[in-house]
Amino acid sequence: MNSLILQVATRVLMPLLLLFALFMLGRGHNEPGGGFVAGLIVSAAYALQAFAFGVAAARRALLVDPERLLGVGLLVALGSGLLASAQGLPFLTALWWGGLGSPALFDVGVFLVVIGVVLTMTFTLAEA
Amino acid sequence: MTLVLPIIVPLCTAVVLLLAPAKPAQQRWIAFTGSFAQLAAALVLFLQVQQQGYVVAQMGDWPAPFGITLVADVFSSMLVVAVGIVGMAACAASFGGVDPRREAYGYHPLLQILFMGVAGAFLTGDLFNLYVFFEIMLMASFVLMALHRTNDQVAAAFNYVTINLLASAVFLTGLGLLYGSAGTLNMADLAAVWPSRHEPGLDLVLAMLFLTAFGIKAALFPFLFWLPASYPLPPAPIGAVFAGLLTKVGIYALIRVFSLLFRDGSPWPLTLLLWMSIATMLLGLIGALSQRDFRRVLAFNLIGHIGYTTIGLSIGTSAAMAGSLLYLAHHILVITTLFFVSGILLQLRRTTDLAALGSLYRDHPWTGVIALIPMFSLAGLPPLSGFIGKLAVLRGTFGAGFYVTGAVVLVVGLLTIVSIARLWDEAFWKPATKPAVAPTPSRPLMVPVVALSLLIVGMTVGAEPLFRMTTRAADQLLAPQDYIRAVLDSGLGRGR
Amino acid sequence: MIPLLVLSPFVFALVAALVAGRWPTRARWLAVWPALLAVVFEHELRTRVAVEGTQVVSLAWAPSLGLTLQFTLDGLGLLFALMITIIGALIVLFASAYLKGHPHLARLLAWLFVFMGAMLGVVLSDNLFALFVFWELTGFASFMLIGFEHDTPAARAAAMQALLVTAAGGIALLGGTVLLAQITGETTVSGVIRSGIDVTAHPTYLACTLLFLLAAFTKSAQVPFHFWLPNAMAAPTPVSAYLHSATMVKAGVYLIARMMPILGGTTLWSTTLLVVGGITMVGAAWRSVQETDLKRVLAFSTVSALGSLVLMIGIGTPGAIVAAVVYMIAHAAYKGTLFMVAGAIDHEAGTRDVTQLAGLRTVMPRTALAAALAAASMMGVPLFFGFFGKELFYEAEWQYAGAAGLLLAISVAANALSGMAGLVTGVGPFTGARPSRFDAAHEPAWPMWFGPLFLALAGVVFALVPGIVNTPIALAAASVTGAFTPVALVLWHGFTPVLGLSVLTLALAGGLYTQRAVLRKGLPGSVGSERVYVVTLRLLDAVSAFVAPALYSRSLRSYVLVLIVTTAFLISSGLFLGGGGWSIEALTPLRAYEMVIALVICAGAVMAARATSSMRAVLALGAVGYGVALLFVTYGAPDLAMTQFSVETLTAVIFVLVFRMFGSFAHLSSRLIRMRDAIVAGVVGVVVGTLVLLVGTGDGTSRLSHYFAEMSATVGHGRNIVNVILVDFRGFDTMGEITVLVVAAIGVHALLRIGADERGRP
Amino acid sequence: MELVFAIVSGVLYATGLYLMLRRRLAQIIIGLGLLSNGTNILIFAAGGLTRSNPPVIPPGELEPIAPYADPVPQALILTAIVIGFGVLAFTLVLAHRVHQSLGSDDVDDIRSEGSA
Repeated sequence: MNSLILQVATRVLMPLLLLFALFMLGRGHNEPGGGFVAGLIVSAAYALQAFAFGVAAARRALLVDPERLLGVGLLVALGSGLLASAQGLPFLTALWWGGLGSPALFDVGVFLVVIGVVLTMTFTLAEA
Repeated sequence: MTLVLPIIVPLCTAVVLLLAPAKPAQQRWIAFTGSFAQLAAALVLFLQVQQQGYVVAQMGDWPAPFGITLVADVFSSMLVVAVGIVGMAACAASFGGVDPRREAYGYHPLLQILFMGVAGAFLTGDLFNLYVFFEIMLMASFVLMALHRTNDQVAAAFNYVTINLLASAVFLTGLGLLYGSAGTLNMADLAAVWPSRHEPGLDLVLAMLFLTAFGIKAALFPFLFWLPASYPLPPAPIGAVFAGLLTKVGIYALIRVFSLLFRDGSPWPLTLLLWMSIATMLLGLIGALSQRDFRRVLAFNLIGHIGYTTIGLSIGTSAAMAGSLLYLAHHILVITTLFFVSGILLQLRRTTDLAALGSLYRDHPWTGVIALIPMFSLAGLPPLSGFIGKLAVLRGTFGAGFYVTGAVVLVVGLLTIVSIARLWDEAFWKPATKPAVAPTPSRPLMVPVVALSLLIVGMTVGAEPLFRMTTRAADQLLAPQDYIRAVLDSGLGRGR
Repeated sequence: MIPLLVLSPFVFALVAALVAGRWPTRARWLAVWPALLAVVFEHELRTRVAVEGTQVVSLAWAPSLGLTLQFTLDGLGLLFALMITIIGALIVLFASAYLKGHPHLARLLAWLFVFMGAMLGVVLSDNLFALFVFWELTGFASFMLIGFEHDTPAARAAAMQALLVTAAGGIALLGGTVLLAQITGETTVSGVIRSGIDVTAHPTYLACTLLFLLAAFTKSAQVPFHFWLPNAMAAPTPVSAYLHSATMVKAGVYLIARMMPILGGTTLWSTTLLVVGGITMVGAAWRSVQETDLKRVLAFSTVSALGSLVLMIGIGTPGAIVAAVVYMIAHAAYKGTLFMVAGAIDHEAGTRDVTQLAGLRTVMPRTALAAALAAASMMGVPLFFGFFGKELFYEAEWQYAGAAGLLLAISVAANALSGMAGLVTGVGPFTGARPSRFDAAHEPAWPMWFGPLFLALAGVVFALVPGIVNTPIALAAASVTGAFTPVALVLWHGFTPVLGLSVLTLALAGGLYTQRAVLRKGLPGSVGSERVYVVTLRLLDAVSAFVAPALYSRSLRSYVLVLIVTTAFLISSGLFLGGGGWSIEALTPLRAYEMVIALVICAGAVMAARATSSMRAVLALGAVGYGVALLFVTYGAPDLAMTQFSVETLTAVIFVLVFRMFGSFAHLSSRLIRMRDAIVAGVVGVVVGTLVLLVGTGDGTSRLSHYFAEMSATVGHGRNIVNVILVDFRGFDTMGEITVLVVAAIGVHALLRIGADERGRP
Repeated sequence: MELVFAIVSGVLYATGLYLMLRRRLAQIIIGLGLLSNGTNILIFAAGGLTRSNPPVIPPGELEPIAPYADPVPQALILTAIVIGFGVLAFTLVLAHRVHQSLGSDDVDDIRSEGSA
């Protein structure tokens, strides 16, 4: 699959996809979108990278181990819930600071987990 | 806050384990500490429930039928404590050594997530959330079971996964139809609106769907075949956790859903459940007789005794229900302990095949005497906890006039004695053909066995408070109005 | 105080295990404790037991279940307790010498103490469930003791047999006690009697009585459950002497006596006891003379004696009860002696074959004396306590209105055979010329002859000074009959017909003894019930071997099939039995492009089902998934559609990555099977479709949705309600969902990596 | 339209179960995929069908414009889809492992030890 076209296309598409993903993540609370879909888009970008340049290159481009993202994502989601607990409110109670709220943080956690999950699966599968 | 702790403590532990370096010693200590914390949280919750009757919490602070409610009554808090105990035992046993590859690829976090799923299933008051926790628990068990070396183990795991996914599909089908018809997912709310929606036909269909979905998880006849094929295979601590906890989640869900939703409808589902229980008891124990592997004998005994724990629901009197719940508590402890005993056998002889076992009483008399406790407690030998449970079940069945059922309970008790006595004979008495591999059982395996055996003795001595507790649990289950009120009237939450 | 004493042997079991394990030579000192207990019980019997009254002390255990450790001190219980402790002390003494140097002496003694505690519990418990607890414990201790020499298959088989037969009885007892508690609302024997409820009139009386009798008959080795007892002789001799002759086997008799005031007095009761007891008495006596092994001869004669006891309680007159008590005391003394003697002989001469043994009196004089005294008591020679037993027995039968003649005839026959057994075991080995192979034999250490001699002499002393046993006997009988009648045993009461019968018995016994060789070759009298036991177990095993594999080792699809068919059946039963009560409401109008989407989905599904290549199946599945996503779009679910699209794509990618490793889909199953599966699956499809139609015709909005719509923007700070549900209202679900995802990823990673590691290894 | 949904979910259940009764590992998994699509459709239909606005509140409004679709089944199905994906992916890889270790993709070759 190491075709030149794919490689060029990937170089062009990568930043676009990542930006689009951030856009989806950001607007998810008000319009269709959200952490899950955003995570899938990021994953798609890196999966593309893996097809174009090989899994090793994609892993390098990701900067972190996808397996590590599993723990980090869970931690972020869990932490967003525990913030309320720290204030004596029930677990997962939403806290708002202006327009930013812990549900958004929770969505970021989902986003990270999805990236971790999908990339862990695809990278390992592609390497097998 | 205490209510959510038994669920998120293991999740936190799992997260820490995922992020911490994969050094075995460190992972074991983190996991052990986490399980200890979960047990502590469970005990605190248990004491709270003892004082208050019900403990209710609204996740996200949304009021009851809208957000997700966690609720603990005596029954569920008792089971959550069992999760903590089994979890601690399993984590302690891991110090005795885990297959290194399994440990490197997520053994500890998976186990913690399994505990989270089980505890969540016991504590949630929302039917869809129950499905989610089922899936957490199942997924973790799938992976733990699939991380095997030998081919037939991997293959057995595939069968296990397929059957359980079918069960999930059935559950989800029921769930979808239920939401469509009642428009709510909170179990207390469902119970509250139940009488006002007269759809006897649909109710019966739903009852059957839930009976099937939970019956598969509980390994009731005719859905029991996945269990003896899969439980004997994983290493002892995992087997112990599976045997001790997973089927109990199915039983719990059956009891919870049927005590809330289908009480006043057609008696047919409960009659059916009674016959399924009877068939389960008989088939399980008859099946056990011809088994030639220590753990498979246990697996069949496990199945047979599941029947004891479901007849209370189908009879529906306080005494019968209390008896079944008492038996349930006993059964969790005993079957867990026995799977750990099988681990000791594996360590000493590298096998659980009865033909190759023997001489354990001669070579390890104290281990033998300790093993006598869970073995003959399972067999219902007085004064051990199994006898207390059997007596409670019998008084319940006879008391309600279910003489045939009582007779089956008695016969099954006899068959259990046959099966366990043979187990003792083959593994402990018979002269061994092969010499021992290890001179003594390692301490990380002995400690849980001894501790759990002491707990069994404790259940024997403390039969009175235990029975009072299960009676209270049964009375709570049989009078769901209090549960409904506790959930729906608890704290108004935000937005009101 | 008393409960603690009753339970003390359990503690002593631990002491015994430690003491005898560390200092085996001091083990004999353990006998002191039961001896002290005997003194206490003797004292209780003399002082605290009023003529009729009972003292009850209680220790709560699980009163809500009706289970308390509640003890009765009455004549019957205390008499048994005395026998248990006195013989127990002697047996501990005997065993410590008999098994001197045995590596597992400590274990044996420990289990003996467990047994002793259990047995005391049986005879002193007032609470029915506590009685059962101790009852089962005696059986379990017996199991551990018979299997003591567990390297020999015979011992293990015998232990198993004894356990299973008595456990069957135990289960019956449990059923019986629960039923009885059910009928009367009481959980103690005294309470049931006090309640005055006529149990015999209750509809479940028959079941209740049969259960109790079954328990008693198995424990006391009555025909047809007798076979386990002779086989139990595989146990070391002290065990046989203690459990299987003097005490445990009498627990059944005890139970019958105990329950007589409650369950007795009916034709069912007495007829059953008379028939079973009579058959057992005669049959076992006949079998005893055919055996040549000392212990087996004694075992069968024990069975016969137990039959006599059951028979006497069946007669049930006050005289018969007194006779039973006397007979039981005598039997415990002489049979305990003879068993210990058998053990001593085995120990010294190295054989138990009565056709070999002879002339040992010169080398083992004290043992011989004990044996001779015991044999005389067993035969019923005047001046020995056994004589009283037989006399009273005949007397009671003589006065029994029903079938006295028949009873007397079989009793004389059985007693004559038993007398002969006494000669065979107590006299034969010591008389005659001593073969040279026994030259090395000598008197064993004192603990081994002290016990037998003590018991044998007791049989003489009781006979000569009956005054010391009169009151205990009367008290014991009073516990059964409910009324105290003084007992005055006298050695000589003139020439009566009964005396004639005694003489006849003696003469017959002597005569038979001279013909013993002929008798041994005589008709085999075995009753086939052991075959029944064996066949039953084999049958169970066969059923199990047939059933079990079907439960776990069939192919996956057969289980899936069972599951689907059952589920479909159950749901359909719901549909039919539910009796309707639902309606199909107004349908949403149909649109053409939705029809097209639906057609695509259906076509894709059918194509996936029929696909013969994996790629085609994946494509078909993808088409289904995209179709479903389109449906979501048309029904106002953009988030859902978006997720469905992306998940479907991702699934397809993973399928492709994995499926490169699979081959073609050529059909494996036959056309017929495919047809069958298609029909089954089709039925489910129709049922599900019907359900959707029946449920899915509501108005489409629920209470929940209104609340969410109201709260989403104002409190949830989000305008996409679905997303607010996911991250806020039901964020807990999402937390679980991502946990599942993480686990799945760990699983995929681990499976592939472990697989790769394994292939990487040499 | 409910009729069409009924037929679609019925067909998905039927084909899914039919495939789960086959002997090829891959077929069983495809069957699982169809079945989970079937349950999702069933939940969707059972929750009540309305051809209406998405449950999104327009900017500036406080509530969605009626009639809007019930968001609850949508959220449930979303969760179910994602869980189903995780499970399916794992099962697929597990099947691959079974295939590798058995050297066959016929489930009839999977038998518990101790069977004839």
